[in-house]
Amino acid sequence: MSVSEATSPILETRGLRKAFGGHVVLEDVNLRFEPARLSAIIGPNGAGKTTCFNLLNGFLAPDRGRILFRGRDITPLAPEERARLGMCRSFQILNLFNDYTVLENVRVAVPAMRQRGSNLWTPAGAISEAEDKAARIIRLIGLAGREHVEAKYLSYGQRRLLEIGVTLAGEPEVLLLDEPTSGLGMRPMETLRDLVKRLSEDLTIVVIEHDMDFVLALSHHIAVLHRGMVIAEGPPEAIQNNAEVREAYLGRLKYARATQ
Amino acid sequence: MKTKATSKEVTRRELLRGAAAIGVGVGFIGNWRWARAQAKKPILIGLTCDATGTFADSGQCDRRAMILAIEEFNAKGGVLGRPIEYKWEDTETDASVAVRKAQRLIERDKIDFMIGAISSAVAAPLSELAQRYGIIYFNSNSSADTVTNEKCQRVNFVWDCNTWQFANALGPLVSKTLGKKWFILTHDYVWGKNVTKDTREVMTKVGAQELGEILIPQGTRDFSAQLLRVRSMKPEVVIANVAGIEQTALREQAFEFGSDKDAHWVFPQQDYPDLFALDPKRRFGYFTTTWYHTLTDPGAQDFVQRFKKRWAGAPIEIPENVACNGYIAMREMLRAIERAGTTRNHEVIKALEGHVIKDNFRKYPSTIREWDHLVSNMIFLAKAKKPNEMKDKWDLMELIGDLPPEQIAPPKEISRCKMQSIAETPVYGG
Amino acid sequence: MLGMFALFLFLPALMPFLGGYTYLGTEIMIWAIFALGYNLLLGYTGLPAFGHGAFFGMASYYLAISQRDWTSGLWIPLLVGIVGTTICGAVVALFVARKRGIYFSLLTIAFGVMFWFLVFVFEPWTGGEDGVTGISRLSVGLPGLFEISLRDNLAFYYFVYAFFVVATILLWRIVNSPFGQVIQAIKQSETRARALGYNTVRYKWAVFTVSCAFAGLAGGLYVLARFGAFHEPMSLHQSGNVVLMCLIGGGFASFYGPVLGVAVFLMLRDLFSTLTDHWMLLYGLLFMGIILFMPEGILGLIKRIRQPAAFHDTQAAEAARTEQTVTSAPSNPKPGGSS
Amino acid sequence: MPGLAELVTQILNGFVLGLLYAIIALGFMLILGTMEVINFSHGLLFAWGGYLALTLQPYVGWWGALGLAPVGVGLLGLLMEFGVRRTYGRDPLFGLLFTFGAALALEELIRIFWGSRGYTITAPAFVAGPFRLGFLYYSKYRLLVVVLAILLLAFVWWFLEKTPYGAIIKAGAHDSEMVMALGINIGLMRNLVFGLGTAMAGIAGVVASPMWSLKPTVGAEALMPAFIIVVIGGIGSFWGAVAGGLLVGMASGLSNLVIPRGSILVMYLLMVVVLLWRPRGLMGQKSILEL
Repeated sequence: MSVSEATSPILETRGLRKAFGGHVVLEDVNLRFEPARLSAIIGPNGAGKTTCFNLLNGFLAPDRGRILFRGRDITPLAPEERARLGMCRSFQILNLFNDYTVLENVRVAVPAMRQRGSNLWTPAGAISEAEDKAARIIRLIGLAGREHVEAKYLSYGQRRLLEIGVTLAGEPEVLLLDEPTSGLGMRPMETLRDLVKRLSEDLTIVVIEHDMDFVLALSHHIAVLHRGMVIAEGPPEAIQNNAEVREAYLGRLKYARATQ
Repeated sequence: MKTKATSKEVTRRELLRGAAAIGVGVGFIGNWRWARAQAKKPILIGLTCDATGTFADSGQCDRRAMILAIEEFNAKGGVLGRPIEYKWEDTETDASVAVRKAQRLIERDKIDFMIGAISSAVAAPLSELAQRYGIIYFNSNSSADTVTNEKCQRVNFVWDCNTWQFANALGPLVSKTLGKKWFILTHDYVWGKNVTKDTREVMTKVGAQELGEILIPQGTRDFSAQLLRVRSMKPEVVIANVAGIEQTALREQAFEFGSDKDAHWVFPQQDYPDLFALDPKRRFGYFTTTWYHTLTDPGAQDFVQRFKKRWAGAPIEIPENVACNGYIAMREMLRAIERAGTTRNHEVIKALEGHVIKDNFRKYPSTIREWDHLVSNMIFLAKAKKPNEMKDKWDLMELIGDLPPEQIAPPKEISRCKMQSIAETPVYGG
Repeated sequence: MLGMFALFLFLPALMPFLGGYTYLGTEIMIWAIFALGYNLLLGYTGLPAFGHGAFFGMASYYLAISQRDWTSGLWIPLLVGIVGTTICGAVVALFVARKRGIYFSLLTIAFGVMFWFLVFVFEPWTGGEDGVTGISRLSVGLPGLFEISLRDNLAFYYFVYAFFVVATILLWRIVNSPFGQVIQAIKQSETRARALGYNTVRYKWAVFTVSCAFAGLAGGLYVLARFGAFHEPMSLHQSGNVVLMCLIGGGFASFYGPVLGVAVFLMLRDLFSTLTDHWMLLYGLLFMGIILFMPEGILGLIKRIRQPAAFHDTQAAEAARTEQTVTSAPSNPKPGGSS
Repeated sequence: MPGLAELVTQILNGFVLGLLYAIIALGFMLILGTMEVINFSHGLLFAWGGYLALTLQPYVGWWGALGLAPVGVGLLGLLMEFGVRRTYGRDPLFGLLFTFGAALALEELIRIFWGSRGYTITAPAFVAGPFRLGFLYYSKYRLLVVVLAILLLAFVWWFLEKTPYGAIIKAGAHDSEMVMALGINIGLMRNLVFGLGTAMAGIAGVVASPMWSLKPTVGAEALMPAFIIVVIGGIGSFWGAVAGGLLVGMASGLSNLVIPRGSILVMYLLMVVVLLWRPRGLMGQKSILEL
């Protein structure tokens, strides 16, 4: 991870546009994500957060505009290719390998494993490199001791953590988190918050999130989407005091909270 | 991987247990079937007849006749003082199934003789398999000429006339009475191509002229395209080398399009069931058959009565050509054992080769030719009866002529049969 | 695994008591190779291919034709069978690898039937209905194997046995290799696998091809067992059978499922067809019954009974997930939802 | 060389075939689209239509049979759905295998009830035999088939375009939110659609049997075209199925004369070509069925 060398923004979008059928979801979205910062994209329901996120990770292709990673145009790249460059995403709707144990889930995500994907002979467990890496990550996300429990038997909170663990295992330079806190109760929320905080110290993290408190507490930089456009950008406090945002977003936030 | 590992352990043990359980189940049945077979060392005959697939109904006619023959012998106290038992397997009109079933008959049930075939596709591999074991196999009803030519085997005897014979029987008559401008429909598989090959051979002999040919792929249901083509060619005679349900559908649609009036239709080989399936108004055309149940030659009507009595209520109550072949083949097998005085294959083969069958319910006797094991029968020429001419619902054909065996049996010169010597044939039975 | 090998080692001795016969044992092992290879696709990658019999049959023809027209040996034709089938598989895989679920099934079926028709189109080589007969096992190198008698079928049994052991070990290594891990991951969630940087299409292509290679081996042995190559194994019917075999045994639940499935299937069919003319009815009903009452197969069932607690947990976990997620509506086909 | 008259008749013929195929395919597609079940027994239900008609005809006449046999087949379908039901939401494989088993059983039942011999059904007298119209010389019955087919297609079109069920089928029934929104009892709907789909197979069976004659094996043979047409036309698209049907009908009809041996294969080649060109079929929208 050579974050320190990066001078320009590590990830950047230029004039993104996306429409489904006639309905324009994103219009001229320009975002810059600085290395080793936690940037959040927020906005009311239907503002286009998720679409924007999927454009970043490549699960959707933009109608117009470009996405630059380390100054290189990655717009045409497929999700797996971006992942190999070091852009790893998590899923809001949990997307784990349910029949796999915690260990297997993480291990299969480790690049060391990926590079041996064409190996038909060696037992997967025998690849110590992957094994160690996986063990480290499991300790990091605090699931040590549950390595051999199958994912489907974990509690929801633990699955959330594992979700992030799996994403981390990809050795990302940019970590894309899709509503990591959604559906979490109080205590798991705490653990998760601490985890993300620790990560944000040396990782570039882009997170789209509903939970205002979570965002304001952790992020260095916030972009507010409204009706498919960026209406405000800046450090948390600036956003908090931005009148337009209050009007456009915080008003709805109550609604959004209420529905959670 | 701990949990995984253990679960694999489990499944492995379970696998064994499961297998064992099945084993016991199958074992039970197995023993029961063995027990049933422990009579006074009966002669066990394997019947390989189709009950499913294209030739299902013909296969069953074949089987009924064989069973009748066996029962009649048992009524007379069996053969060599031994009762005769049979074990039937459904060969499903399918070569590879047939081979599996035959292997089982031979290996597990330890049959002494094997008999039964309609489809040449089944007959060829079966006779080959039989030769490997040395078990005598009667090919009761398949009519491709390969099994008496390049694919002939010492242990295999072929009881039906073959495509070459049918074609040669019809050719002269057709060209004389119906016309010399022929159009050919060929069922696009081995049997069909053989018939067409033979048909062409005959055409040159009788000086008929071929206006064209259309291949009919198997599984063709709609013949309108072909029928319209035939109409546009205006032939005098249509030679339809088409079998099975395709033949039924072809007739059906020929009637629908009025093509049955366009030309004289000739079906060199006519399976009784395929004609029977049709609405009487839609039966038309000329064809050959090896036997017909209204014949009055010695024994014929008696046989018909016995068969009707035994199989009243069967889909086809009367014995047609397939049943007749099946019956005679079965009967001759048992007689040959009696003549040989043993079930040992070498002796029985000797007892069969060159034997002349006089009481074959026909005008002329049939001969088992020792050099290609073809049983040379006489052939009848027939045409479909109009509804008003039918005596009963079984009465479909009007015999319009017959040819003695020697006149239509393929001569030795053209035979491609190179048969193993008896010595080369592994000893089996006895 | 050793247990299974041992069982098959002594099977010929047991067969008579089971009302079976050596040849049946041989056939069980051949189909087992096929089914194990196929399960790589079905059970491990969750790709419901439904035309796989085509590759099994295809191999038979490659072997038979090459032995008849080119070299009368045994090893080279066998190799031709495997390689040829693998190549065809690879080509078909190019078409189907991008598809999933029903579309995948649709396509594999269509291709399967297409190959089946080709047998009749190329009838001059394949012999159409008659198939290619007159295959010899002669150069296996085992003396006295030329004239076929009971004893020699036994020898052939052990010839196949050797292949069976090797193939099983190979497949066992494959499913536990990194590659195996990945395909299982793809089965559980293809999107996730992609998000992790795996080119899932390429993996699906590869696994299809590999399973075809095993189909090729099995198909080759099958010719030798029957002294001939016939079209019937290529029919849709047979393709269906192999799927069922994997399912009965519990291919989704265990590596060994297919083997048990094959054994049960062939023995039952053997039994049915001796008991009644209408065995196909029984057989069809059996089919339906299994889908309805034990879709996870024998081993799966046992496994579930073995660990009921775990089973209930699953239910709980499922419930937890469905309340959290929007899209896991009951009728949403999830790859591997059935595992 | 075929003359103009022949060519025209051939095209007409391909058209008739195509319509018939389209009906079989649409019934198949209704079930596929709504239940995500590849109904392998569809062909056998087609055959059952014919056989039921065979039995009914003596009592109620051909028209009566045309009315009743499909109802019988439809009921058979409803019945089957109670089993198929348990496979919803599972791997598509299960529905497929279940119906596969059903197909085997149904075929054997035909053998048990009607035997494995062939039968033919006699069409009503007023359409028996050929008719002549200028240079056109053609079968009356087939014109009747055209009329019936078009009526049936019109009905299905109305069903797909003008009813909420249609909307769901086209969207793919997996979109449960939408179904909720429309406030429809999914269970009941599926049951009915399954019945309808199978009934269509039945109708096709009755209509086809006077031309194609009956044998236990006709079912299996009728299935494949339906299959390919759906792939060619694209799942969930009415016009796709019709177009696919006509395409296949024409192709196999005409190729009969040019390359007889390939005439069946031609369907498959058509399919491969279409798929290379348009992976989702001629008119298929992107559908969850692929995911």
